[in-house]
Amino acid sequence: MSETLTLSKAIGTGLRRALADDDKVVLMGEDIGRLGGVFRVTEGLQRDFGPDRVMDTPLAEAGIMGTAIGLAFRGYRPVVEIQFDGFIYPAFDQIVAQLAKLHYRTRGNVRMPITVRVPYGGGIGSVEHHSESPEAYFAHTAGLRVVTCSNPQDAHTMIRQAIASDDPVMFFEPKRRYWAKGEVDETIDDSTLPMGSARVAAEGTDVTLVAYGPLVKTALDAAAAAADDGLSVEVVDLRSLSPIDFDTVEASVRKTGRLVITHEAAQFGGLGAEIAASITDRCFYHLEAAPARVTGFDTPYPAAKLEEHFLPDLDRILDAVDRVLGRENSLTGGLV
Amino acid sequence: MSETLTLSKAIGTGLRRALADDDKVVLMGEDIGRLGGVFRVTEGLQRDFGPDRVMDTPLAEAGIMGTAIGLAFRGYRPVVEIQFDGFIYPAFDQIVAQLAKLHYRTRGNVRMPITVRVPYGGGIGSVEHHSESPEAYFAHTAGLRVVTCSNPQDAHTMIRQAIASDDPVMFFEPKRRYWAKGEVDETIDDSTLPMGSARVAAEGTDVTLVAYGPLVKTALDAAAAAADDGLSVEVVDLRSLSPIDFDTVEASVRKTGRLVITHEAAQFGGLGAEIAASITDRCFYHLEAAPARVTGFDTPYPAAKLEEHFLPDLDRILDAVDRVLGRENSLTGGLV
Amino acid sequence: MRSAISEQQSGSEENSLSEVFGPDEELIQILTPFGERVSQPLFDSWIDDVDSAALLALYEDMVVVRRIDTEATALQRQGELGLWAPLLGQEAAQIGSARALRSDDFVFTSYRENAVAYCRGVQLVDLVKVWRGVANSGWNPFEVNMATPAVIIGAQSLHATGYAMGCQKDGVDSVAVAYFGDGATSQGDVNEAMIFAASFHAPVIFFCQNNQWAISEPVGLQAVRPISDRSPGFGIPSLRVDGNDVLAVTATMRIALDRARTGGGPTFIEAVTYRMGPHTTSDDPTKYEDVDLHAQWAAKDPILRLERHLEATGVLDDAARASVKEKSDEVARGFRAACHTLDDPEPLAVFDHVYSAPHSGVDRQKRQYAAYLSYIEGGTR
Amino acid sequence: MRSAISEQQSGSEENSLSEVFGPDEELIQILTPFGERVSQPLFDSWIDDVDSAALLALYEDMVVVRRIDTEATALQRQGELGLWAPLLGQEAAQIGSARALRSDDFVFTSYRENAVAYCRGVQLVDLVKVWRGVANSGWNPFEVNMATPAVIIGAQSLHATGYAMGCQKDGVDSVAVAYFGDGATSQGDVNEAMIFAASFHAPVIFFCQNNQWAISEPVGLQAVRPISDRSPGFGIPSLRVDGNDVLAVTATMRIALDRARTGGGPTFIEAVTYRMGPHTTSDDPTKYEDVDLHAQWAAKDPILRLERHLEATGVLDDAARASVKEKSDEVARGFRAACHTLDDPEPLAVFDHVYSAPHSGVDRQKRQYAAYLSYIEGGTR
Ligand SMILES: Cc1ncc(C[n+]2csc(CCOP(=O)(O)OP(=O)(O)O)c2C)c(N)n1
Ligand SMILES: Cc1ncc(C[n+]2csc(CCOP(=O)(O)OP(=O)(O)O)c2C)c(N)n1
Ligand SMILES: [Mg+2]
Ligand SMILES: [Mg+2]
Repeated sequence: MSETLTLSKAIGTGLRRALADDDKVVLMGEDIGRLGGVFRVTEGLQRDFGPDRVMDTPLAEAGIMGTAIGLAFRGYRPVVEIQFDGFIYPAFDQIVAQLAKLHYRTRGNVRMPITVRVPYGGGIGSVEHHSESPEAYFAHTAGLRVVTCSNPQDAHTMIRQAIASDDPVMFFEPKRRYWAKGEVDETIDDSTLPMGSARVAAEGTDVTLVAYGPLVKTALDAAAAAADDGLSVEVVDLRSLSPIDFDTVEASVRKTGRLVITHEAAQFGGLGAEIAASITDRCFYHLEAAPARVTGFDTPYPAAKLEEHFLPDLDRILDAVDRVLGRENSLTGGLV
Repeated sequence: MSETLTLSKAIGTGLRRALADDDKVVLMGEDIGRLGGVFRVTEGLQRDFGPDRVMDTPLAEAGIMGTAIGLAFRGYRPVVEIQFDGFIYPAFDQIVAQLAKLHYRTRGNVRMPITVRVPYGGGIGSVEHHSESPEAYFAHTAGLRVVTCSNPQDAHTMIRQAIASDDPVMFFEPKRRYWAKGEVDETIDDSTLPMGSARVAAEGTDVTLVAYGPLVKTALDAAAAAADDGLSVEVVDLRSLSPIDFDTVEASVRKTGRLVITHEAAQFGGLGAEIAASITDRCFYHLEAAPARVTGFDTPYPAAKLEEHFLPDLDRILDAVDRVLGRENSLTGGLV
Repeated sequence: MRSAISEQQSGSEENSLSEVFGPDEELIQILTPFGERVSQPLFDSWIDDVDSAALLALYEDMVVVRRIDTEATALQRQGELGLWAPLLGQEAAQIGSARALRSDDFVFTSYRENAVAYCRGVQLVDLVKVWRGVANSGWNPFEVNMATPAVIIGAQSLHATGYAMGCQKDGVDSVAVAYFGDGATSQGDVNEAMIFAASFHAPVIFFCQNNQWAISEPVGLQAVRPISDRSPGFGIPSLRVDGNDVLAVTATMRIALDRARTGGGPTFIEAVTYRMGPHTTSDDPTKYEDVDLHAQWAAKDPILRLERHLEATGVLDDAARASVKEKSDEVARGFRAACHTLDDPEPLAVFDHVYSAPHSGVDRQKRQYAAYLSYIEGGTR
Repeated sequence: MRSAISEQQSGSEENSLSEVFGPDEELIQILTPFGERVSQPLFDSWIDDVDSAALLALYEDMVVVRRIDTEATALQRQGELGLWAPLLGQEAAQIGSARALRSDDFVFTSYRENAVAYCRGVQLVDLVKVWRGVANSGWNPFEVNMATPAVIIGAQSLHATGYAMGCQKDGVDSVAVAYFGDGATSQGDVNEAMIFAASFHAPVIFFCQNNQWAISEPVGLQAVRPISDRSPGFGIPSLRVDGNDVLAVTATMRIALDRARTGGGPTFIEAVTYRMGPHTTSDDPTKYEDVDLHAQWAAKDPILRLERHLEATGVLDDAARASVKEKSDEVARGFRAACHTLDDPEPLAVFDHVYSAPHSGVDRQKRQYAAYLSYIEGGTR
């Protein structure tokens, strides 16, 4: 029933299924045809479904988004690939002012079942604009659903759910985990797994560690390392970034009393702030310490040789775990 | 020494001074010349400084931003007017991927002393795209400074500081306060008033109420109303949204133990979250209650007849004040 | 010497358009400002059927939409509407093009295309919902095959192109039309739309109303060459038509529609016209408009010239005139009355339709705001 | 019949360009693939001074930059660079255009213009900083009057236009040049750049290297007409030149520069060339490139034809050949050595230059991360 796939392949099989199941599904993007995309996610799809269903487009992101919207008006369900996170900004207006608002503007008359696939995040040693984490911009934009996956099974299930959604979905793909392998059961019924729900990826009792996308693996590693230290860290994989499944996070924090959040995006105005603020609001009296955020810095994404510093890693996460536990940490400087 | 000016006129005189003082200052935008801008902020400036200094541009926001960047490369200090908040998104790529990053990219070799003036916020009964509060997008973008003014004196001083800044400054103008009058002393030395500092607009001891831009007036009204109720509310006018002067907010919250934040932008992922999270982090043990946010809803900006609901007002702010004070409020439903 | 009709489509396609050349700045014109109907061999066949009755119908349309404009402006002055964007002077461009469409064509416009909306069958009451502030848009696009206006300049040009790509995939001969202004042609979106349309050979018509102004900016700031000169370089033939001549507009639109329906791909039409009124009711053109220029264009008024023609040909007699007047009075009355029937939306409507399915964030806010409203109404605070 | 040189600039300006017409698809060519230097009456005068010595210098440049390319590709394969974007095949387009510039002109490019950078005097070590990952850009733009590459396709075209507007305001005759690819022409930014350049009559040159590919996408997907057909519609004359012919490129660039310096405004040059290598070292063209097409273009190699010419004219004798070889060996050696001297940046450099003045947010993070680093180094965690 299940097979071992890389995360990228798991998305590819999801796209293939969607193309096969519904002839209103069309794929659009730069180099997604013959080349199969720069990450090969769409490999073989143009060959099998033809250039009418899997369309290489001119090199213009606003053009891609805007024509996708027109296709949605005509009853299509476009799945747009943005080649890299940093190339989404030319499409920002079409996404924020049109895609996100059309359903609201028309009081529900016009649906925008468009999925925007965005390989995102750093850790691949690339040059500028190839390692961005722009999810907060979109999560702050009403009318969009924003999701991200951390493993092949979710990747496969969620891409199908995203395409099935009648609302626009920003689908963020953790590019540095494209090659991570895992079991994928393609028969899992999508509808039983709401795309908007978080997942407790590891249970624990001392600290809640919230992560998503590429950092879920790092968070799980941190939890394992903490276990060696005798600490029990519960890892919550958000999956959905708009809405956020606060119920799941809240339940965990009510249990642990402590919250650490990690993401690659800049801290200032990032989703970590929303999670900290919302959870503080929901269970202030259960919190033993201020929520801690372990994030990218409030700088542009740095040169490749500096990204190990910019990106949250196991040590920085564990330092924050120590901090919310009132243990010695980098801020107390060992002088707790 | 000082004269009574509307907020829009206070910005206009600031622009005039900047044009007179430095011939590298140029103004660019749609309809800013003969018409003087749709809000008449630049009225008379093209007449007095000529079309080479005050330039009507083609109708293309990316074009305006991109050519402003080129002018800055050539040593100019462009001041760009975006006609309305909702029209800034076509320029998003040039702002986020170029303007914000050029100084970092070039390790300080290329400075971008560009001011982007954006009339923002609602309350003027307008149609879609004319009432947006997009400040969080820019505050989350490293490399930009983001400021907003709430009164004529600040408007005048801050626009001059913004133009004098060697970093790019997003200058958000509270359009529904354009006609608010106040004393403006044009001789105040800009440099003594760092643009990045918050201002305690009203002192108080029970609750800290953080506001910025158009809602400072609402916050002050709320504080006055609360005073009638025997409550002492301290109002902090942030002025700068990146960086945020957390020291000033923290000092206030250490005193009051309670924090309410208000802004027009959507709550989810808005700056209220950052303020709540940062202040919780900085003075967790001084907080008597979870910080409360009174904001626009997580919806697109609604039709004009609904904006009174969308926009935070005195009553909603007072309700949140009650909430952080543990008094009866809409969430306890009177059953405290 | 340049071509009023530029045709640079390469390949085997034979098209009569490429044969037409005319003097620089020449516009396709069939009805002169003096009301004379002149023959244009290349275009006549496209409007053979536009007889007196048809012309009278077009005349009525134009009078009616001008009356709607006047009424709406009055309603705005009386505080019934927050704003209005008059189309005064652009009646021929809009009526001529929109009446050429089939009901299964799909139209994407900006905010000034009230006459297009009228032709599509949009209810007038739906036209003012936005300006009265009771909704973010006025009608269900699928009921009239016309999207509600895009306020972001140029954005709709890409939507039309995508829609046309969809028609092509569906194998139908419906056409998508993008209406936009001269100012819009400076936006990246409009240029990208031409690129996509050309690459995919999409059945889309770019209908640019060059009304000489983008708010206070003259068209010369957006374009140093005629706007219709641009699309040929993208591989899209263009037609530059007298936008105040309802017959010429009809002919060019029919040509473009025929091209699109028969696999000929996109066409660009520049309808050269003039915005006789302010940009919107809150604009003050005296700040920037030259009075002489205004007067020049007033002489080319689209309704006036058709009136002259219909008078000269004896079609517009007293009875016809009365009937047109009655119709426009009736429409105006209905318009005004309908405007007053528009109720303010319910407070909680602010939360509706953000998503098509539940969203825990918005749903929670809605519950909390409902609680707040009833708490406030309880009078406690 | 269409014009290899399109000139639609209206008004009084007399310009010889408008007189030149040639057969469809014809390119301006002076040096044939067989190495023959042919006379082109309209262009010859612009390259009268390009004698044997000058040609040999251009040849050396081209050989050297090809050698740099090979060396960089090798360095990438050896793990010394993370990536490299070869210009293989585009040497004539880049050398011919860049050598025509004055030092006070200012150049804005994309990532593939290594030969342009070489001509501007960029240190080779600075060229690879980005690809080695030690910095987000390699040099101080003001030292060589060349901005560091824009990775966002097309963005730099607007920067060049703005810079040119600045030159104009300053009353100097410096020129700004935007280099970009065929793919870039689909971006809104490039189209808006043409609009701004035309409106402000800015002294900017749009130099498009049409190398037939945007990664895997053939140019036919971006443009159904020659790319040089576009700018005339915007009011910007264009020149379509054989991009593998260093002499023709030199001539057209000089014409454009002269126009710009003398108040003639912007010019668009399409240099038709071919990307003989992969898009970058991580690309695999076998997935999409037709071998025959590749072979056709190999026959038009820009270095080969100049070599043939120089051999035929007796300029490239054994001594000259040896000298060119020596030079390129030396450059390659220096390049490789310099590459190894590049140290990794200090950790805290991640916080530097986000702003030019203190910023309480970033400054605090820097302090905290410094504390973290010393805490970690203390080995406690
Ligand atoms: C992206 C964007 N920028 C600016 C505006 C503000 N604006 C509204 S109408 C207008 C002028 C449009 O001119 P044109 O395209 O010629 O259409 P017209 O008003 O003449 O019908 C401007 C600048 C806008 N709506 N959208
Ligand atoms: C806005 C943007 N979208 C996509 C990309 C990804 N990308 C990098 S190079 C390239 C192709 C560029 O083609 P062209 O402009 O012809 O330049 P060439 O590579 O041929 O020199 C693409 C799509 C990008 N860098 N920026
Ligand atoms: Mg106009
Ligand atoms: Mg290319």
